[in-house]
Amino acid sequence: TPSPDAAADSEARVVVANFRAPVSNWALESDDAYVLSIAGCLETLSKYDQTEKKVEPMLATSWKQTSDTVWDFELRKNVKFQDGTAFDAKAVAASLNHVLEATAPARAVNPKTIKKVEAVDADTVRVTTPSADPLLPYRMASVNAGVLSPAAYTDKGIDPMNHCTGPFAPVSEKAGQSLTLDRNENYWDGEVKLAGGEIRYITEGATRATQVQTGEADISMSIPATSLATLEADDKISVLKADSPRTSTLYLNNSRAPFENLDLRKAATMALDLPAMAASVYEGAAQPATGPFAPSEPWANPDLAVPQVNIEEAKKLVEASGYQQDKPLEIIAITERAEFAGVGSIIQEQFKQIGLQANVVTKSYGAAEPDVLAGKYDMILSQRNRMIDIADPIGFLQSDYSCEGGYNLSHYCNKDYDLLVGQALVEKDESKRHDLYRKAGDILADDAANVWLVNEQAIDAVGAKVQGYVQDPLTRYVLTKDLAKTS
Amino acid sequence: MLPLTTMLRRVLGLGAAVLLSSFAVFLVPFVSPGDPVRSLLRARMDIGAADEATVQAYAQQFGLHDPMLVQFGRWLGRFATGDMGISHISGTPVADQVLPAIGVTLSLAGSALVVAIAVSIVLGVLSATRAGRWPDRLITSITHALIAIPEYALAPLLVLLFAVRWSLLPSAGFDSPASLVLPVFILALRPISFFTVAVRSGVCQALDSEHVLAARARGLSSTQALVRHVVPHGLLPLWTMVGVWFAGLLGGSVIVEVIFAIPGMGRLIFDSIVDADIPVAQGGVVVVVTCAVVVTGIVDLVHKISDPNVRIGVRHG
Amino acid sequence: MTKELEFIDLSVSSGDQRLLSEARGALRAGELVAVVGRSGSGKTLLTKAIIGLLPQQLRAEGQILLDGQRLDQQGEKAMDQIRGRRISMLFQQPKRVMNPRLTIRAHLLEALGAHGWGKARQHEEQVLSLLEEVGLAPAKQIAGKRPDQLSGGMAQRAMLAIALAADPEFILADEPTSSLDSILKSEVLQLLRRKQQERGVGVLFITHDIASIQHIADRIVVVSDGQIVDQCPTAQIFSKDRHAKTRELVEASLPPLRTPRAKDSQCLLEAVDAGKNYTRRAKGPAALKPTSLRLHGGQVLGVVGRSGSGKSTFARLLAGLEQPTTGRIIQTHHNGEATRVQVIAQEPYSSFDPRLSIRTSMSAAVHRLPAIQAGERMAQAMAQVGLPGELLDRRPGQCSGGQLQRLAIARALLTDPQILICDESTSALDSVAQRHILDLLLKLRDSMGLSLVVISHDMDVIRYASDDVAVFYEGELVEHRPLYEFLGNAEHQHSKDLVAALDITAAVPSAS
Amino acid sequence: MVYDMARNHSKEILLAPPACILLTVVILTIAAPWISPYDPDAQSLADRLQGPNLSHLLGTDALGRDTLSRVLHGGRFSLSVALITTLFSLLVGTALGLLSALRGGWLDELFLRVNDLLLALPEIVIALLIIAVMGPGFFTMVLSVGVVAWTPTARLVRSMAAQALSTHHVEASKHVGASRWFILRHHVLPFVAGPVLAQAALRFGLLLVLLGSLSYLGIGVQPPQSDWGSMLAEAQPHAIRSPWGLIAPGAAIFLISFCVTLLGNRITQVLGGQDVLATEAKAEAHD
Ligand SMILES: Nc1ncnc2c1ncn2[C@@H]1O[C@H](COP(=O)(O)OP(=O)(O)OP(=O)(O)O)[C@@H](O)[C@H]1O
Ligand SMILES: Nc1ncnc2c1ncn2[C@@H]1O[C@H](COP(=O)(O)OP(=O)(O)OP(=O)(O)O)[C@@H](O)[C@H]1O
Ligand SMILES: [Mg+2]
Ligand SMILES: [Mg+2]
Repeated sequence: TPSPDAAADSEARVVVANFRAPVSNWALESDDAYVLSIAGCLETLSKYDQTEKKVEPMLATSWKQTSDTVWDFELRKNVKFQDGTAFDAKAVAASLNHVLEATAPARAVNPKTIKKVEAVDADTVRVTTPSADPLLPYRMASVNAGVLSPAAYTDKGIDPMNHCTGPFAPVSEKAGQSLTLDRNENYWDGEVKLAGGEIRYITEGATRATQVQTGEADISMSIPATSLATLEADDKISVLKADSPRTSTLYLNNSRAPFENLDLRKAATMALDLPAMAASVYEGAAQPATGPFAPSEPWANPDLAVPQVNIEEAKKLVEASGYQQDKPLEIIAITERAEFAGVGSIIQEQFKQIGLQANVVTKSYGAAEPDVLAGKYDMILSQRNRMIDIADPIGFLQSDYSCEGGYNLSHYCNKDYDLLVGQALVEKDESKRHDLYRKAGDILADDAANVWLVNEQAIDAVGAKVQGYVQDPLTRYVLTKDLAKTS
Repeated sequence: MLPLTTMLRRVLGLGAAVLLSSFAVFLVPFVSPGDPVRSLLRARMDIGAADEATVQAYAQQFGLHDPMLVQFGRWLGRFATGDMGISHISGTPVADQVLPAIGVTLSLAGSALVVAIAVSIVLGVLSATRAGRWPDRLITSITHALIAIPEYALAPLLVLLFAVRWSLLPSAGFDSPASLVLPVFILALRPISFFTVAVRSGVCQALDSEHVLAARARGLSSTQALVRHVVPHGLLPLWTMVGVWFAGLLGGSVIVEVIFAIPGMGRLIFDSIVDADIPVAQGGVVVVVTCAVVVTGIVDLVHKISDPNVRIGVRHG
Repeated sequence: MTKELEFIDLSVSSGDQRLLSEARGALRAGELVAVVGRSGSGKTLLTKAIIGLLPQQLRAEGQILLDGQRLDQQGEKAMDQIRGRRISMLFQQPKRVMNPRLTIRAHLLEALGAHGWGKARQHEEQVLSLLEEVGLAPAKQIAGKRPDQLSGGMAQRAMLAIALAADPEFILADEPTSSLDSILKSEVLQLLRRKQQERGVGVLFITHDIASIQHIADRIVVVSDGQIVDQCPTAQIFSKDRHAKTRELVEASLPPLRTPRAKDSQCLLEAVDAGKNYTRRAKGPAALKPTSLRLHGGQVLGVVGRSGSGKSTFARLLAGLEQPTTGRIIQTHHNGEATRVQVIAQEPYSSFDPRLSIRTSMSAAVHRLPAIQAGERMAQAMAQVGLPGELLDRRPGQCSGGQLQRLAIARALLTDPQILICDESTSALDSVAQRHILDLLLKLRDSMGLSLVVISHDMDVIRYASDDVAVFYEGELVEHRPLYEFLGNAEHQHSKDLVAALDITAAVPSAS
Repeated sequence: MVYDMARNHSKEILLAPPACILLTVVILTIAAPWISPYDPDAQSLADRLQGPNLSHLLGTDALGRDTLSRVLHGGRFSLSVALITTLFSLLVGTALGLLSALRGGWLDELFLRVNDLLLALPEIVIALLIIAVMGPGFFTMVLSVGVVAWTPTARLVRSMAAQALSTHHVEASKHVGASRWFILRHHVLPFVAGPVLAQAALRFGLLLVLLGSLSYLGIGVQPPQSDWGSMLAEAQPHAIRSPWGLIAPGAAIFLISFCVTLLGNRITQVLGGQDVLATEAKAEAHD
């Protein structure tokens, strides 16, 4: 939100209403790392630049792959931890090893992806992977690979206060409520414009929307679609939207009747009016999906279009499939996402038109998971972040759609697809890799593995006084050195 | 003083209450569908399924796949030494989460009750001294209306007006006194109506009592009689109610805590049960139950000590 | 000039119902005027109207003059200055009219108008001297007690001290002695008389019992049904040609002595060393020490003693409502049948469920019988107590106290009892109703051969009804002998005191 | 007695405005399938979030469903759950309260301790526990609230019955040989019935609000079923644009709860008792 006419106030502090509260005592392998990253405290060796779509240096100035499985990272020299201790290879290795040793390690940084981390000399960190992994720099950009000063690791767990390298140093926390930060006067990347900030943990979406409206918060993250219209009508607030790597999906159980039948899956795709759904339940804060990827992703196939509603054709396909319905199908709508109840009832209505009877049942995700993983369901409405681990869909493509995938909810299996993913796994060249992803995506779309409903958007609302806010759809960076506020 | 046996019974009752309620909470993950360990992991990391090895390792760390009674016995053993255990999500001592939350709830419930007491004394005395006339009828209607208000409809409405429209009060949070105004008001509504009626009937009764007549006869003005004799008596029924309500509010109103983003007890217990972080839920319930039983016990005690009728035991004939 | 409190054409009404009509009278300082009348005749309303504290729903008309000054036209503020300071009140139930949470000192300070912060010190001497004046010693200790820590007599004395505190010119005393036992009653009466004469106070003394005030009142005013029907100097009250209502009251208060009836030789009930200890600990004070006594057919046993002396406990043991902790009660008579014992309680109003018709309440005794038979039994019982059958369809609130007490007796008769225990069954009634009930009981004794146990703290009742007298003192049966022997030569000191108290109030009037 | 008093005053009670409003709403919700203008689940995504207008008297919700029809149908669920829960707690509470007062001893002690426990345990915990076992739904809601809801009734019955039993007139009835049943029927029940009925009315109102809060929190009734509480939850995010979705079910809960309370109060007044809330107050003061 550039508004260059007013001068930034160097004493200003910014309040951010965040959707996440730290729950794991700041363990870096958990999502608490996101809070520290948003707060401008935690930094990583590399950084994924969302606009440039590539990995850039951060705490490491460069890296090189010395063999298939060995990477050396050259550390930046002028960095100090906020507590004044030296930022060196030993500290980095210790920090990363802590995450690797965790009982429940992070998805991007864990013993399966990284074998060991060691200090070669004061400024060089060596990372060894179990097998060839062209994506390692992406992994090191994950917030879970953040670096804290050795003093942060106490017997009582992690103490982030003044132990980061970022532009802001956490100074105090109100349990369950907020984290307060002050400017890091000695920040390695130059002057920090704000005097400090506060990250408020507000898990209720409507409350976050209200807080930015009342001016209690300067930035509210993850505004729910339902509040969008109100905030957009408020001229004191700018609403930022960006494609997020999340697609609301109607998962179809490919492993049992009726959706083991391709015709029926295709009929399901044709029956649903995705634009209407995006406009109503999602209040226009989502784009109708064209396939498994959002169009803005570099590996998305630009030729794919939003499936057209075609009731006649769908009916024919249902007939052709020979499916005789003896009892209504079941659509599980998970309670964690309130909008799915509405989505479910829309789907129910539209399925009716092509002669498929379905009932919506609401369940918590936890209650539904065992049956879904065991393949004992018809349809489930859920949603999944493709790039939460690293800014690359490989993990997602592997776990969610390969025959042996650990999170293959749709129980989809196609040998051609698996072959493509296998190739992508070891492909060092980025553009070739993206081509492979695109082809894999096309197979999924041709097979109508699921009905991809809408690509959700990340929506942040920002007060008028805030300057220099760059929205990160992956919700990693909010308080940055360039963020400023007018008085 | 209460006889020793009564105290003893209370203490035993408290013990049983703590045992039963913590066991009830403990049962939740065993009877609900889904794997509690996965639920714990999901609370730490947003999306996706954890692989089996991680689940096993995590369960191992906290002994979550041990037989149910073994787990409960272990919890009891630690609890007996005053240790409420370790949160399965954060790995930190449960006390570190429960104590701040009970602090928040105590101040929230406490303020709500103080407000309710103050308001209801004024309203109750006003309506009792004008029994049957319009102020009384107005107050009575108000008290009946107050309990019928669904707070989950009123709270968003008030936020809309006071925070969004008029910018008078914060919309959420728990830091400044101003942020307490709306939640305390909402929480106080129902107690206000119950307390007001209790004060009114108490004061009415006191007004009719012979000792107030006698006080007037020895020259006290009606105001003096009201202040010295009527009100102290009329408030007797109030105090027991306050105890009971205080106990009830300690569990916190989840609704108010959710709407106003207050990190109180009700929410902590609710969330930790949903996330299957049972030691936290158990710790919370134990603290709430203990506080509640102790508070009602103290109120009873004070009641028995302060009310001569109860103390000597009213005897007839 | 002597001060005067005068009321002229004083009426009190509730809606359009006149509860007190056009009362007229005067009270001079230094004079003790007794207002007598039956229950509900309007005595209390008269005092409340004078002091201006009628309940809100009642309306007073007429003039009230204090030294010629119209009290009925004073504002509340001015009346606050008059109440307690110039006119004060005494009540029947001292413990009920004191604030149970305040000490006697606090009450006195209030009456002295000194209940502000820090005033307690300055008035301490006044408080103590007042308490000493009414014979409460050690004053210092008593001042610090709360009402429930005092005995009935002490509380009544404290009440008097409170009434006297601001040195009033007039005291309105509403039955201050009727809840006291005979000895206390005479003590308090004499104390009141003494104070009244010493201080020259005018006292309006309300009572239903002429006997108790015949020696101290200067004048007597008779009220009946809201009207003053008679007034005269005390000496003339006994004259035969006074108003019929006056005669009724006089006769009820001063009954003649009866000749005792010979009892049967048959022993119905025997207490053998029966004692009762309510507390679990054996060492605690026993409510009733081991007592032995026999009750014969047709006998009237009068049981007397101060409050807490164990009378009710003894009655409950006899009736089998309580098990003795020591000894036993033999409830069988000679042919082996169990003796049927019934108890009539003190409070007529509380012994019937206010929500139920009398018929339903009564049917408790016969509900196991077929309906027709039950109806017959009830009609028979009603006839025995001399009440019309239509009373059965009323609710307790629609009956007088005397009627209710008869109904309670009728209900007891339904069980065909051999012994009737009347635990203070007449003490809540006015003297006329009291007399009627006692006469009824004695009649039943004669006609049905009932044995009676009459428990009372009122020696007049005992003297009127009993053949034998049993005296309880501190949980112990200290005297048990025929009435005449008891009146003539009682042995125990307490018995002597009782007889002495009787002499003060009940010297048979000379004028008859 | 209560019965004939109630008969004598039934006109007075039934013609009072709260009773009329209540009756109207109840009849409307019962008749919902026949009188509601639309199918409550019929969506019309083109007509979402409308304000009140001629074709949709109370407007439409976020999926274009008719709010009036949904309020009427939702009322069937809300009212019937509240009613069943109230009846359940009335029966159980009265039975246990009477038993506790009549039997006394250890039973009474147990009763008091259970009461203490239920009073102290946050009701949401109990609800969660039961929902965890049974999964959300109609009977879960009844049960999860009913488990605690009987206690105020039981406490009231217990204290009133104990009070009735300790009166002199009951003692007098016992002396002349009244049976237990006679005492229960004539002295205890009539005394208890009025306040308990009035309290039941009040409890109905309170339970309606409480059950709504479960749905509001998402642990009560689950879509596609809906009640007033879940309608409120659905409407809240749209409150600024379309407050009618919030006002309609909120007002319905308030109106019913308020009327029922007033009605309860009316009953006690007719029976010559105190304010309903005062009996509730008394019930709170246990022991
Ligand atoms: N507040 C009131 N409202 C209506 N009637 C009343 C009220 N107080 C007293 N009465 C009626 O007035 C009459 C006189 O009552 P009052 O109390 O003066 O009688 P009393 O002579 O003092 O009787 P007792 O000897 O029983 O005290 C009674 O019939 C009584 O029912
Ligand atoms: N149910 C009981 N529990 C414990 N103590 C009791 C009980 N009933 C009576 N007492 C005690 O036993 C003693 C004798 O009481 P009782 O009622 O027999 O006296 P009373 O002579 O009838 O007195 P009153 O004239 O006041 O009726 C008193 O000290 C009393 O406090
Ligand atoms: Mg009187
Ligand atoms: Mg007695």
